[in-house]
Amino acid sequence: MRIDVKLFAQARERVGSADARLELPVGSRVADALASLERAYPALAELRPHLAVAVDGTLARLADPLPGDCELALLPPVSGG
Amino acid sequence: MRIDVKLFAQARERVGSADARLELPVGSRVADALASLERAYPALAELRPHLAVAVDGTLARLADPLPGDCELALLPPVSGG
Amino acid sequence: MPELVRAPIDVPPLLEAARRPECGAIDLFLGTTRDHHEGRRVLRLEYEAYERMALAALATLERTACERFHLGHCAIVHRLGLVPVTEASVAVVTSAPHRGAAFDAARWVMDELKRSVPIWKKEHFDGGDAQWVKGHPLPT
Amino acid sequence: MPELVRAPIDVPPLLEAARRPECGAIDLFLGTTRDHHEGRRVLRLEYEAYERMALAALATLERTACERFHLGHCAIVHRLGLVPVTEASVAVVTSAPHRGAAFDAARWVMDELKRSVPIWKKEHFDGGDAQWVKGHPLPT
Repeated sequence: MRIDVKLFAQARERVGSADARLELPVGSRVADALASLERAYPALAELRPHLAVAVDGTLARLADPLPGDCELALLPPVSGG
Repeated sequence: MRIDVKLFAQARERVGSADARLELPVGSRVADALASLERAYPALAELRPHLAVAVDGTLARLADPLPGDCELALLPPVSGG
Repeated sequence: MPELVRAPIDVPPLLEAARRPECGAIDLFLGTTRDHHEGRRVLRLEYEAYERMALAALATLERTACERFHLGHCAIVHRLGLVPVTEASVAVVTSAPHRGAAFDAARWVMDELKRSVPIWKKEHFDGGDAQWVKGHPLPT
Repeated sequence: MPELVRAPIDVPPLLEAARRPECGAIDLFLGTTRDHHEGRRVLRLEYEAYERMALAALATLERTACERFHLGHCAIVHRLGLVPVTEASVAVVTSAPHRGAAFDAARWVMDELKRSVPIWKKEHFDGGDAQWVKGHPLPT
């Protein structure tokens, strides 16, 4: 399935792009997407403990299954206001 | 001495005017001015326990001597805002 | 410097005057005429002031708020005369390095203003009658 | 409805939209760019957002604030992109029957916004360097 990855703030800068694309086998979980991203972009590793993940606009956990083709966002600690 | 009286809110309405004038002997106190006003305008009596008094723009007590010609204001309980 | 005005309060210049490079928080409070009070329908409010004393008391409030809450700026405007429903009778603006102080100061100014400034409010009801709000006695 | 904008926040329409006959209190909070942070000179802030999720989170904040504080109105606008010193990055406006609720709600919205909305702030310093503000981790 096709994962459309959105990157923000420090995650965007470390990857050098606001978008990335992953192809993952059916049944993959959020953790698999993160591992795959980290292999492609090792600079994300340091940020990993601080990242939250949203799938199709909703916060998700590492163990959550991906619903098929979806949008997965990497969200560093927030600082609006 | 000449006392220029300023009346506000309920005090103004009971007297029927925003201004009044008193002539008092030298040495008169705030309490004398109030008593004199109450004789001239009996409708003020009911309000008297709720009134504060300012002399030349500063809050004064009943026992304070009047400083000579001055402005004396009758101030009902306040309700700005 | 505080102001007493007899027309609708002009808010944008108040916010403009509150801009401070060293501050990160501006709070603006507006007290507006509400259409009801204690179960009765209110058509408008009417305010009067002992102007010289009210201006002095408001200036003291601005200065004290600045010292007490370490504000960069504080300004108070009160409207006098008739104030229709939804229009503002009072505006308080505060500017502070952080938001806690801006909020605390605006609230404190409003509490003090209602207690200590010689301004009076009359409610005009839809029956055609009117009454002065009970209010807070000034210290004697 | 909340808004994300890329130009200076236009405040007067926000106040206009907050007018409610049944309300007597409007509070407007503006978070502005301050010229210093932790001892360093700040030239400007830069904001980015995960827009679809930020708009949903801000809409939830508006709705929750209205229910929790019995507001007549609540609106949030956040600016994105570069925000120079003294300009507002965020505006929160609340309208309530009484002032306590208007103040409490605006403060609550700001606290929650900083904790739970996917918006990020970068500080640009006068040395030419820049850094993302440490921030609050979202729940995982």
